[in-house]
Amino acid sequence: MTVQGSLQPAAGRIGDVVMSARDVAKHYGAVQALKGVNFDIHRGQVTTLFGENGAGKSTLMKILSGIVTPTHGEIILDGKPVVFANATDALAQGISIIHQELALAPNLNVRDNIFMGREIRTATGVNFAEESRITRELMAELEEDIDPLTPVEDLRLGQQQIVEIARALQANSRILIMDEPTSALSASEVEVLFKVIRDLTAKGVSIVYISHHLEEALTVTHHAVVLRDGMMTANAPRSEINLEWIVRNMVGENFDLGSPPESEMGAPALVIDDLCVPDRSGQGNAVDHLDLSVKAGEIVCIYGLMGAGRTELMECVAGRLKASSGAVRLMGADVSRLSIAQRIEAGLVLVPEDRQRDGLVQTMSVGQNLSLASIGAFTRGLFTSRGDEQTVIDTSIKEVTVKTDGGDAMIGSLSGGNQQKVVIGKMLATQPDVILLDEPSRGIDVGAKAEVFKLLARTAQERGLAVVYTTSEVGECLSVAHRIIVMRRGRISAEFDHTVSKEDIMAASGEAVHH
Amino acid sequence: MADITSTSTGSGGMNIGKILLEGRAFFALVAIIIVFSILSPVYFSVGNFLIMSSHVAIFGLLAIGMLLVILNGGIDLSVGSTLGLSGVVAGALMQGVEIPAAGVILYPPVWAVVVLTLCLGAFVGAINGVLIAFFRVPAFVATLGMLYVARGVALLMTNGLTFNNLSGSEALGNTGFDWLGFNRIGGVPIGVIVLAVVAVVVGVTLARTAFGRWLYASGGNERAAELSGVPTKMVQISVYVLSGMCAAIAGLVLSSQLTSAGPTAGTTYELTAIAAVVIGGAALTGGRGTVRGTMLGAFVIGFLSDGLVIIGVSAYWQTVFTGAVIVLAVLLNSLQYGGKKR
Amino acid sequence: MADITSTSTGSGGMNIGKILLEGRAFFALVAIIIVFSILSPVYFSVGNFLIMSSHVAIFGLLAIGMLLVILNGGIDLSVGSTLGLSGVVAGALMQGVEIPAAGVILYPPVWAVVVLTLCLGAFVGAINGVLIAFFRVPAFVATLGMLYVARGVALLMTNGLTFNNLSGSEALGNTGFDWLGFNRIGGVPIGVIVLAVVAVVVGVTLARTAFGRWLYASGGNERAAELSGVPTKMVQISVYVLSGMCAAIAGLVLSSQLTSAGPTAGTTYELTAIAAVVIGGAALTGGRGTVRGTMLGAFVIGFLSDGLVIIGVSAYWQTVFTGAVIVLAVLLNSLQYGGKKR
Amino acid sequence: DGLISIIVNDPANPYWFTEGEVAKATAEELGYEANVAAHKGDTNAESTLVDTAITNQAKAIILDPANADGSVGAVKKAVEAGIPVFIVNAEINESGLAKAQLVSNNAQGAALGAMAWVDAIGGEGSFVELFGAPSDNNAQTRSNGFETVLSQYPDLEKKAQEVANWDRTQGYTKMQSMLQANPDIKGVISGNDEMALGAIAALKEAGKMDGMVVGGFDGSPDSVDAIKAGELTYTVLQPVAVFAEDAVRQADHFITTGELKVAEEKQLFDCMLIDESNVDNYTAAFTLEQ
Ligand SMILES: Nc1ncnc2c1ncn2[C@@H]1O[C@H](COP(=O)(O)OP(=O)(O)OP(=O)(O)O)[C@@H](O)[C@H]1O
Ligand SMILES: Nc1ncnc2c1ncn2[C@@H]1O[C@H](COP(=O)(O)OP(=O)(O)OP(=O)(O)O)[C@@H](O)[C@H]1O
Ligand SMILES: [Mg+2]
Ligand SMILES: [Mg+2]
Repeated sequence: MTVQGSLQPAAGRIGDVVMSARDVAKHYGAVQALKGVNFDIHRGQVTTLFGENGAGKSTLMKILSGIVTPTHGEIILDGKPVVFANATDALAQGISIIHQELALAPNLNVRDNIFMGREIRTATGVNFAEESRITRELMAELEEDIDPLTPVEDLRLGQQQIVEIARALQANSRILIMDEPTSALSASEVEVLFKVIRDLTAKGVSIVYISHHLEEALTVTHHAVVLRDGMMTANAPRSEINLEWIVRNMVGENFDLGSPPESEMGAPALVIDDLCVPDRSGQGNAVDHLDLSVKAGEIVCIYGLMGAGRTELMECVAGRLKASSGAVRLMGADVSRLSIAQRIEAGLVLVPEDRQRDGLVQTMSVGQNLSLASIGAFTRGLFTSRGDEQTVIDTSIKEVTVKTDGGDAMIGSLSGGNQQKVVIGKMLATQPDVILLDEPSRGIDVGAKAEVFKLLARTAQERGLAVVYTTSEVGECLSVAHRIIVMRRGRISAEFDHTVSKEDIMAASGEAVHH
Repeated sequence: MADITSTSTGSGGMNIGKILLEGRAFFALVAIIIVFSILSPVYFSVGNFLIMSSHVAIFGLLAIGMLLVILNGGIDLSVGSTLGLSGVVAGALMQGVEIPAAGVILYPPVWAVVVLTLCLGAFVGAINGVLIAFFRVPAFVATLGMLYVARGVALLMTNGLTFNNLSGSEALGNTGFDWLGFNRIGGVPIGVIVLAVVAVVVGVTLARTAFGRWLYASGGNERAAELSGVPTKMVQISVYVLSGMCAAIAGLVLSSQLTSAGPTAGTTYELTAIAAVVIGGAALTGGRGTVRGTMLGAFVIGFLSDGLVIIGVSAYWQTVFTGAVIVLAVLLNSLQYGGKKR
Repeated sequence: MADITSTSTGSGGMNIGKILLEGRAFFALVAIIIVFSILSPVYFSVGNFLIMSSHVAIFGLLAIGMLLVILNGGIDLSVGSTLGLSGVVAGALMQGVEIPAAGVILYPPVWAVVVLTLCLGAFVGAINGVLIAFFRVPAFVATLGMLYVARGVALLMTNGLTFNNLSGSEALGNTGFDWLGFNRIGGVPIGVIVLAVVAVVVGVTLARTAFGRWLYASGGNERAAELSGVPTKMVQISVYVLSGMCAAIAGLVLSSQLTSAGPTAGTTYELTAIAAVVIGGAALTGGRGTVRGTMLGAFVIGFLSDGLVIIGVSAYWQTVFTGAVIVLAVLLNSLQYGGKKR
Repeated sequence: DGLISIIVNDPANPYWFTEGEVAKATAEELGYEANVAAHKGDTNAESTLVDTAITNQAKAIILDPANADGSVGAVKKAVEAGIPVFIVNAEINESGLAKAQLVSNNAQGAALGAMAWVDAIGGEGSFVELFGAPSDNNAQTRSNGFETVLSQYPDLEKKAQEVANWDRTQGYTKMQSMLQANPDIKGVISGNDEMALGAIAALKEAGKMDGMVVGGFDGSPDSVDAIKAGELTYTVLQPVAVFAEDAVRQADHFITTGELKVAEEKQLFDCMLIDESNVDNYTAAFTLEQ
């Protein structure tokens, strides 16, 4: 079904191509992010771009929206070559972009964020009233109840993403690029977004859509393009493709996320007892009288919607957040009063949700990141031993299969998936009994995901480790987990074994089951 | 939280929560006024408030410039030196500029002196701005260097001496410089009026113009602002230029108040200006702060130190009190923002 | 990038790229030595280098403490005041402590004076640290407050006067204080030896101990460090305590060199210390920097200003040069790290 | 009764500290309240302090001006507010404003010191000079005074002159550097005692104290100790205790009678030399019994 011939756009389609990239390449020093890509955007249609982490999707979009200048190649808009000086220039020509990483100023309110850099000016300054009115309209269209004067930092992540989307909509562009707009959205919010996308395409707006949620993306797309390693590997209309096609073209083989390992379950390793964690406002509970017990060697998946309280649960168990009541027991011992460091010592570790912010020390090398949590293991008397440290690093690199040699490279030079493995490896190096992983698969590609889950299955089986991970993708619940817990508003709303269906999980989470 | 931050873009509305929280500096000011009024019979009088305000004017002007820089997430350590340099240059201009080629001495009128001095302040600020925005020197370092350089230049220009007698002379048509420092309009010292005008202009600019929003945006998240089409480099350079100009205005006001201009004027004033800004609730991380708060902060410092002098507290205790007030005010501030670092 | 930053944790290995880039401060130092050696015949001599080094010792000690704080992503503006306070307290102790109850005057021996002074430095640092780590006051503000408070306390303690004659007396068994400042071991002034010892101890601590690793980690990303079990609060408080202790050592060295202790000693030295650290290649954002670089930075500043004195350049030009060198050195630095902000 | 505001430079220097203390004690003895404040050489701070004195309805201001030129404005302000100002220690460059300017005769003192210095060094040799803060007129006056005397001895060679801002630490480091450049000097002449004491520390450290002639200026207690220890050759006592007291008495006279006690505005108080011979007459800070 892969039509190699369609790597070059078919002549008959030229008419409906509004913008295209011709042989575009981008080099960052030695890194070749793009190696000569041809890419078409079809008028009034959704073109979806698939690809692994680091395939070059965002780079290509940044080139199309004027943020990055290509090393080589040209952009053609309405049949004529164009060169964008900057993002504002591209915006003026009707191209706007929703950034993968949120680009909002947290100190400003929603209105100011939507209109920053594109103020509605009058003789007496900015017309705040008009801006507020438009903001309210946009929020109504996106079915979010957000006041234009709410500071963005007070919004939850999903709402921030909505603001980002609203800002792109506000520009009324004819070409709208969406780089992973749904990574933090709930299913119902995704539905609304898709409705908006359909309305826009009906009005003739052309859309480029990028997502790692492949199935979801397939429901809106008209054309699929797959990037791999800076090159386009496939290109086909919706009618000719399916999920398997995408995955095969993305990674060359279809990845299986694994199945629950047949490990021997031991005694309960982690027992959470009547745990309450106050939410950020301090009014209610993000985690509400929650009980959970995980056995050694068992893998438990926690599924839930945004804001279900999974992160609070994880962070509280790991010791970063204070519980308002309840207890956490590790191998029978109460660890509720211990600090993070003491809990790590006791064998309870957390791989945090946001790996850039909470997981990695960017100023350090791969090796130093890997050994950070287990310094005690290579400290001899007062001093650290370089040789022993190298042993720890080498062992870790091998265990979690990080693609790097020796660990001297800077952590920033690794791809997202490998960075995630480093964070996991760092925690595994402390020889824990229980490992918590908050969204270990967020923002990494299918291949890396599969490797991460395999790693979890292996460690649970070989080391008798108790593993608890959260995910927002139902598909990932049904991989290596022995047990699936669904969280809703801080409580466990359902518990399943691994034979459950996706629909049941979603129903229990409060998510509308779609199509 | 919601209320506080929306004030940062100066939406006019008011409510109790806002007042209470922003009130931190306001309450400190009220407390200071009450305490000193009890301790000294002469403290609480219009005359004294005006005098104290005219002292605040110098720091207040520096603090407004500093606020802009801090909103941008930077810091300007060079304002004290720029103040000194501006005063000296104004002094030199008032003394007459000798043009060796023509063999004449030119006496520019006062308005020209003011304009030239402002240009100088802008120039010094522009050097800071360019170093920071284009050469990516950290603000702390660039302005630290400028602190030394500007001070050195001021000393070199005057050979360490002070320019005196800046009142000009009728014959040369350059009288009026001391008007700025000595006169009053409706009983209010000109320095205070200058401060008020600058505060209102900057306040309105922050609250009502695109530039104000750009400044808050680039202070809050520079990358986001840049991607949204905010000319972040321009904004960054502008704040340093404006800070330099504020320092130049302060230099003019000070030297006209003293009718003399010395090269060491303004030494360590940058610290006082920073203190005023942080007491006024601005975050050193950028993006948060208001002119109103900064003014309150400047008044807290000024009214406190003048009060201590009036009741005759020793200079040493004054130093201790100043430090303690800075830390206390910001302690409250940190609680407010839930402790953003640095 | 890889090479440069790995030096930050002091891995012993060397390579050309590393030397060239870290060499920035090193080359500046060589250039300074060459230029002044040409300009003055007396500059290039062991004797002069030793004297200059003993001047560097004071700033160098402050700079090492400052480096620790800056590695942690903080800043310590109070070191100059702490230096002054420590000197004064050491002076007071040398003059004898009167115990009114017992009616006796106690003359602690020199070692006790040194220990008590170090404790004082640690205490001042601990206050900074607690304010910053637990009360979440921004480092700039907390230490700015301490700058005033410590200076005020020093002035109050001595009533503004200078303690003189710290050589002690045989009869009281407290001689030996001036040994620290006056003597030489193998021709090297004690101050320089103290600096060398502190530099080596801190250097080894940074490169080879868990504490060093924790410091680099929490400076690079505090949240990640915390989740990896690094006791970040403890580390944060420790760096301020250590900085206070370094300032106390500097205060002891300075007052023993002068055999007198004045409450205004060390005014504005914090700026010089910061300058040394940044010239030495540390990033004010934290996580990057080495003792070696900081020492080079301190020597650049010290050898430059002494050289200017030796060739007889006016004090004003000295100010200008200092500023220019700070900016230039850091300009290169910024190019190196690709311009991290602030 | 009533308040006398005393504004001095920087009490962290024993000289100004004594100035303030003596004036305060005298004022209190005469039945006034007294307030000592310090401007630390900052004309703006000085102006602020004058304003506060006006607010406080002071009966008189005793002012040690921050700057000969820069302080004129502040004095003018006080005069316009009807408060008599008595200048002590340093002059302002405008007459007719202050009721009196009581200053030590810096030129005479400098000449006195320079002559003692020449005597001690024996009329030949090389030396260096430490210069005070250039913003202070006295720095130049004293330097000129030294120059006038020393230039008459062609065999005396001034190798270097450094600004040490009246400060001991700077005196120390600058002296060390100058010693590097000029290892063969035989004497140091300093604009004040603090810098001279810093220089002595440097000389001691270099082991060059023997036979070195070091001259100070001010007559501070520390310098007197140094004379007793044989380190400082002499110092020139500024009669600060005398004129500080006198200024307050003149102010009191003016407040009570409305008339000036001394007609001339500029009153010079001669400085006195303190060396080994009369050091024992130094009974209290800045007081030399005749
Ligand atoms: N500013 C940059 N400097 C250096 N390398 C870069 C830069 N931006 C991107 N790269 C590199 O270019 C490659 C492509 O990155 P890009 O962000 O386009 O991937 P992506 O397909 O969007 O991945 P993801 O799914 O993780 O978002 C990666 O190897 C990345 O490391
Ligand atoms: N630092 C933050 N800034 C803004 N919103 C936050 C922040 N931390 C948490 N939130 C929001 O608070 C809500 C509850 O948080 P929590 O992260 O526990 O939910 P969750 O079930 O873990 O969802 P997810 O992890 O998928 O975001 C979420 O909507 C989250 O986006
Ligand atoms: Mg991407
Ligand atoms: Mg979460």
